[in-house]
Amino acid sequence: MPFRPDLLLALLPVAPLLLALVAAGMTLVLRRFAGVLLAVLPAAMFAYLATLVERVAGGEIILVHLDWIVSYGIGLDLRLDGLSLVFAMTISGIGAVVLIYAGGYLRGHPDLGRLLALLLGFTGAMLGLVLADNLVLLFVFWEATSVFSFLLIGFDRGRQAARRAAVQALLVTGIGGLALLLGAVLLAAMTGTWRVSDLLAGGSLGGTAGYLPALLLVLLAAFTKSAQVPFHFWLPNAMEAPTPVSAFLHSATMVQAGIYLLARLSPVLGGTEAWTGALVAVGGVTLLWGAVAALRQTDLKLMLAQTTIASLGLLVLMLGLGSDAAVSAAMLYFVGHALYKAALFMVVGAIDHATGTRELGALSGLARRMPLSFLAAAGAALSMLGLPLTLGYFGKEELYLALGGSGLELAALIVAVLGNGVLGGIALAIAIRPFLGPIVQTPKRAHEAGLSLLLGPLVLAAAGIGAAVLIGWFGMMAIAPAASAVAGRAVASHLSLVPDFGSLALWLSLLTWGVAAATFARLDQLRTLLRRVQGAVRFTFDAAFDRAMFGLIRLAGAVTRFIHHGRLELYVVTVFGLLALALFVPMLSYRALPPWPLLPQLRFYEWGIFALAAAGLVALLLARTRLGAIVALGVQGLAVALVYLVFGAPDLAFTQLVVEVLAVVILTLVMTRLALDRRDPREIEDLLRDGTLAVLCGVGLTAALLLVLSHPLDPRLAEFFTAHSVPEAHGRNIVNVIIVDFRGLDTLGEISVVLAAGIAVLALLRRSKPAAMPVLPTTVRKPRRRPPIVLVPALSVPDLKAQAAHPVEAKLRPDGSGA
Amino acid sequence: MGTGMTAGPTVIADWLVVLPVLLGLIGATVLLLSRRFDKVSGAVAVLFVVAIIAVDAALLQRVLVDGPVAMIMGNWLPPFGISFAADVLGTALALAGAVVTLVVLVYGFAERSATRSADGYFALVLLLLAGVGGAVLTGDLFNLYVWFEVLLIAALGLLISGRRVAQLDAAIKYGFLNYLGTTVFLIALGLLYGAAGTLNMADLVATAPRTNPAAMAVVGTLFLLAFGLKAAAFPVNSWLPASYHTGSPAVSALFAGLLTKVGVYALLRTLVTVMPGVGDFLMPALVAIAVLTLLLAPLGAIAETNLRRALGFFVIGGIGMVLAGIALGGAQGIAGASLYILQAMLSMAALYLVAGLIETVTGATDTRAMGGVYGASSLVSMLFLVLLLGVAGVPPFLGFWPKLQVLQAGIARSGLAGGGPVDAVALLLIAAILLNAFLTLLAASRLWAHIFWRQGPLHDGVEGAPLRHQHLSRREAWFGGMSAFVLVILILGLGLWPEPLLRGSLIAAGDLLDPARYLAAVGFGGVP
Amino acid sequence: MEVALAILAGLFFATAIWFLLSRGIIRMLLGLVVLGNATHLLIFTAGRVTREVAPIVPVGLQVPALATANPLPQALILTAIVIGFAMFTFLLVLAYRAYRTLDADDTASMRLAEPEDGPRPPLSY
Amino acid sequence: MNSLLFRTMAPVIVAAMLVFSLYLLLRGHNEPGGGFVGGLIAAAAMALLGMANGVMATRRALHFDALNYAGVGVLLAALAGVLSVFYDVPFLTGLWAEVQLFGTPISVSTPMLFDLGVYLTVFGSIVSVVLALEAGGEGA
Repeated sequence: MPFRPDLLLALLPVAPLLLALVAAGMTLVLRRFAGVLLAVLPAAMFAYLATLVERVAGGEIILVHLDWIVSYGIGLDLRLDGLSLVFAMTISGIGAVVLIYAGGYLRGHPDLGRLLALLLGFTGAMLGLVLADNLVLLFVFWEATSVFSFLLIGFDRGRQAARRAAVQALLVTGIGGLALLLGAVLLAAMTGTWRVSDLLAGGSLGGTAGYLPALLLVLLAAFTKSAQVPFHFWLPNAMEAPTPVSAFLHSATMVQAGIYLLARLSPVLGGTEAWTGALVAVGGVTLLWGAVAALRQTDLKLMLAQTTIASLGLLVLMLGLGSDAAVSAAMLYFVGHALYKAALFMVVGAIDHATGTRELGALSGLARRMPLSFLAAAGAALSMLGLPLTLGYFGKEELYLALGGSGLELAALIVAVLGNGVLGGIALAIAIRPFLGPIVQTPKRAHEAGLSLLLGPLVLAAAGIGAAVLIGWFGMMAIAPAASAVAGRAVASHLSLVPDFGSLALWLSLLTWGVAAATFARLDQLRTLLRRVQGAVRFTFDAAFDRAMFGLIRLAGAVTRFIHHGRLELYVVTVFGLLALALFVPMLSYRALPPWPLLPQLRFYEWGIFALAAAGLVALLLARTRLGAIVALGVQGLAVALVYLVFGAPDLAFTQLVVEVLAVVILTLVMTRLALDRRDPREIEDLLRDGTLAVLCGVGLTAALLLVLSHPLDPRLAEFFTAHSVPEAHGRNIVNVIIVDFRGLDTLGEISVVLAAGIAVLALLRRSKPAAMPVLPTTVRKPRRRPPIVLVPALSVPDLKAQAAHPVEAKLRPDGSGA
Repeated sequence: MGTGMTAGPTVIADWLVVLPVLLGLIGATVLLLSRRFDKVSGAVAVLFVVAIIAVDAALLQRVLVDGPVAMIMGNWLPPFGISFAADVLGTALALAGAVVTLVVLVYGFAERSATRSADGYFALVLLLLAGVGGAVLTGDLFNLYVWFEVLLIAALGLLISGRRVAQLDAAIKYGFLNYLGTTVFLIALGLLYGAAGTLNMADLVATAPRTNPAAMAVVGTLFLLAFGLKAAAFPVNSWLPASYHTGSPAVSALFAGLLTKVGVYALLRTLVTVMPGVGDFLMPALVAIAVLTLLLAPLGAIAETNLRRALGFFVIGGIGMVLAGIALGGAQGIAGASLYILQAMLSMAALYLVAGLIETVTGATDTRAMGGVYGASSLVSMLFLVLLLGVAGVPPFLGFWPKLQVLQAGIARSGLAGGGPVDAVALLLIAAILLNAFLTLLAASRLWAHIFWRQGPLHDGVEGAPLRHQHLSRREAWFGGMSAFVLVILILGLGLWPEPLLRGSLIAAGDLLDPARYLAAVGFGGVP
Repeated sequence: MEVALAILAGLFFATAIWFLLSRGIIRMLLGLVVLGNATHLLIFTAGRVTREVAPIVPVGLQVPALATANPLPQALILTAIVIGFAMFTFLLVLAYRAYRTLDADDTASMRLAEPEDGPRPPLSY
Repeated sequence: MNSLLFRTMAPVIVAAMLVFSLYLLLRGHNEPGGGFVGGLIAAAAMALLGMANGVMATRRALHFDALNYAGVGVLLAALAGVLSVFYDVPFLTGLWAEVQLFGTPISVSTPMLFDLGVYLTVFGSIVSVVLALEAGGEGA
């Protein structure tokens, strides 16, 4: 394959994953510079992507195909269009900043290398996700982000809360993953292709047979990943991760994967009433839910986390509307949100780092001690609030432009204004409360953060403002191509820096700021009120998760204990119960129970033999002593041998006889040391059950045999053996010829069984030999702390001498770890 | 000499078909005779297994190119004599079994025990491998019974090697229940011969439809019971969680890699290829068994606190997956079932090996007494993570691909994509597969959180002080760690580049569903 | 004749299963012996039965002069007898070992691999 | 089993049983008998010897560990099948040859060798188990 420069695209997901493999080792060497140096890779990728902006803006879609699973038509297909580009640049850009930040934030932490490696891997997985042009590949990276986020959230693994959050995130997003898998298979079955590009080219699937299930599955995937109500509860818990992880997770990655999926598939699945209704409803509810939940928090990080839920709701809502303006707004909002959210998280992390607390009430007047942090926070918060000259402003403006037509849109508009207002209030609180006002005492004396901690928020905040200043260019180069990809049609950019004072949107913005100001002013009262409400409701999804989880575990315990109880006799009951079923169900369903057999015509000695066999069985059933049982066993064996003899099987008769004798010899050898219970230990109910089963199986087997006998036997094999035994196999004893020649392989396997049994029995008998037990208490090994549980040898054992020969055995602990 | 019963002379390459078994048997006897020479026994065993791997690989190569190959034992044409017939599925399973055996042998060098060779450990391992080879290559049902018995007795011999008292209990349960299973198989064979007059699989393909359908239904149902027991399908799987964890980790791994897979292979072979009519009759039962196995197995893994016992439930869950594939049918379903058997052989064995490493590092067998492995050993952590994700069916690990195939089969049959009425059975199976995946993920994440993340052991729900870990000795690291590592790398590589496996699985499914090539290889049409 | 054998086999099966369901390992082993005989009788009968003529070709002949008993089931049973005997021996010695070690021969007391009061799964993360 | 009569008679009985077992083995291809039964009877003979003369004496009389006989048996049976590789015929194909021994033709064949393998395996395994049990379960 000739080298094509676009193949470099394939390196975007691969290179970070490869670097992740060695990142931990590199960190040991690079120490404090590890973060910065590792960040070179995502930065370089960002730069590379930047070189492609113009081509993509020109309408080009860069496709890469490498063979992978040819037999299923699944290739390593990548697709870079406007949507992927916006996401990929956001991911790589913020990824670079986060790596630098993480290097500073966890300087000297023993697991820093692991964290950097996981962050790199996460970057690679996200890039793969947004570049994948193949449903399978997309799913591969989708699950990879779940796994990486699991490991990242559980980073602080010593705390149960972190472990819980990680498991919770993995399970909730895992449900979505399964839905996506099934949805992808369904989409592929409907369209005959795994390629996303082909799907997009095929246009909307609305109205086809599989549309609704496919839509539901994809929505389930996106909603769990993007923390939509009611799957939102994992996201605030993911705060258990270190701050760099939160900054990354909440801005450009993980939760945005769901948004990306919706955007990506919106030309295929979107535009229907079901789509719009579901997305607008769920998105709207989530927006309000997140906004209200954010008001309740006092932990800065948790406040931010809850606003992420709200923002995700807003994004889903916009994608649901699907108009040109709405998708443009979504793209703008995505970029703006990613920039300010990452910056704010980093600032909060820096505050935490510097003061030792993240409590809103415990912080004040930091602006003088941390001026640069304040600057970054202010820049980011302005964007979050949506003031002019920030990306947030344009995102909001664009959204308001899109709304207002139908009743649904009007409702959405009200929700959006309210939600945006509350978010703005939170933004004000985060930017003002900790920084302005009088200086208060904090656990640690506040100081300005280091360069690595400041670089990220400053750059991101500046980027948010810079993009706004260049909004015309930005809209043309990034937003319009992305929006076109989402809408599935060309969307023109009309963004300009100069506000249109005549439009309604500006007034709505003013209204939003009003709500924000009011929220900020009444923040504490609102919080008190909401907490009171919360106290009255008492239900949280988070607690419900625990209840469900523990309920499931208890159920699992009970079910497993019920099925795997460890009582062999019941396991055997199951086997024979099934045997009875296996015999009768087919015969009954084919109505093939054989007729009641006629009284057989037997000769007198045959009657004698049968009587002997029956007598042997009865004697065995009644045997109460060892000797009696052995004799009865011998009698029934002898009878069987006689049966063989009179029905033309002297070889069998002979072998049966000898085996019977040997069995009796061995039984005698063993049973002199083993007692036979005087009495059957079974309860009467058990006896009834077992008797019924035994009779059923016996009758069933007889019936099955009679059924088989009711049709003539195909004599081919017997005739062949009889005809060829002497002429070609040179043996007159046909049975023996079969054994050593016609079916010699059976015999070879059979003597292998005999050999293996010999080995196994000897190993079993040797188990107790002192020589085989090197760990004797008398050796120099120091004694174990735990006293061994001694199995008390019973005095009723007939062979006490032999018992005494095993002094060690009695000292085995029941768990078997040796004396 | 000679019989003139076959058309032409046997080319030397046909010996490839029987060599996997023959080398196993000869190796077992050589190792038995030299069992006093503890030092060399291991090396000799490894040599034999490597030779078997080479033979299997060469055979697989040939089968992939030329289609099924048969060897007519004793030159007596089937159905009169016994034929070995190697197709893609059988050969691939034989190869995977040999690979697992090799890895387990090397891993076992790390487990110190003075009496292994003298106890016939190596001979039994080779007998076990020979049994697997015979079972997956034979074309005769009675011969299959014989190899089942070889497997059973060799496994029992291995299960009791060691000094734990619990092994005796385990061996009794394992021995009795499995022996009952083979006896049911034997009963079925007696009835089958009486009804159809033949025991040769290829011959049965032709004769079964002419045979009394009620009798064949009885036989097939008995097969389902017998093979279901061997495969550890619900509800006759109780022997597996009762026994696998009691032996040494190496033995557990060998069992997990080899034993149940042969049972489910036999089910696939008989119900899909040999007696498809009976397979249809048994479909409701098969669906019920598959669903229950899929749902109950991961619950066991969630409930269990003994690490290796919990893994046993993963093994059972995998069997449910295979059964679901068979029940869904079609080329995709059968291909998925076949591939799942193969991947489970490798993955489950590897899981037990790594579990053995975990037990060494933490000095415990109960997950409540474990903790902190993530901090103690990156290698063990990564190995286990890769395997857990594979078991949970997370891509791109090996366990994902057969699941994708089975889901494809399910969606194709469900009618969801249009083109037919909605099939409730397919939906039920899909739901069970997805629920199984979710519960497995839950069990896996809990195992991870408890063993790897939690720092100290758990006493009455309270976390103790961080556990102090033992380092792997040099021997354990080299033999134990490296062998597990190599196996996991193999699994990882196959997962990342699944094309050969997927293509092979489609060929295997094709031959299972339409045995024309198989029949031709065994020589049907040329019977005098 | 075959009918009689079929009924006899059924009797053997019923007896064997009765023993196998009992809780004593020794009784279960007795059951195994009977089960083996029952299975062999079933195979023998399924291959159809004739009286007295063993499948042996008389000296000097190429094929038997008279119709003989079906040799194949006999060969299969021979194989099964030996295998069954090997398994029986192993299980017997196993039971003996277990009895010596655990001082128990009933299944109710053999609960080591799956302890009766096994631990409950911890409700934690 | 300490009766003097038993102990003096035992070797004679054992010898007779061994000869009989070999006879069964050799005629097995043509008359009732064969490797299984032969091996079983020979094993029974050794079991008897073990009861009469003690396990140690019996082990000495065997020269090799009893299980080795079984190993050789399986090996022999497998190799008997492998011989056919030299004749371009499949595994386990019967090969027959006439050997002149003291002027009388004796037919030698791989099925016979195979049957000998069966005999040895059955003999070796069962003897080793029985002797181990007679020794009081203390192993070989």
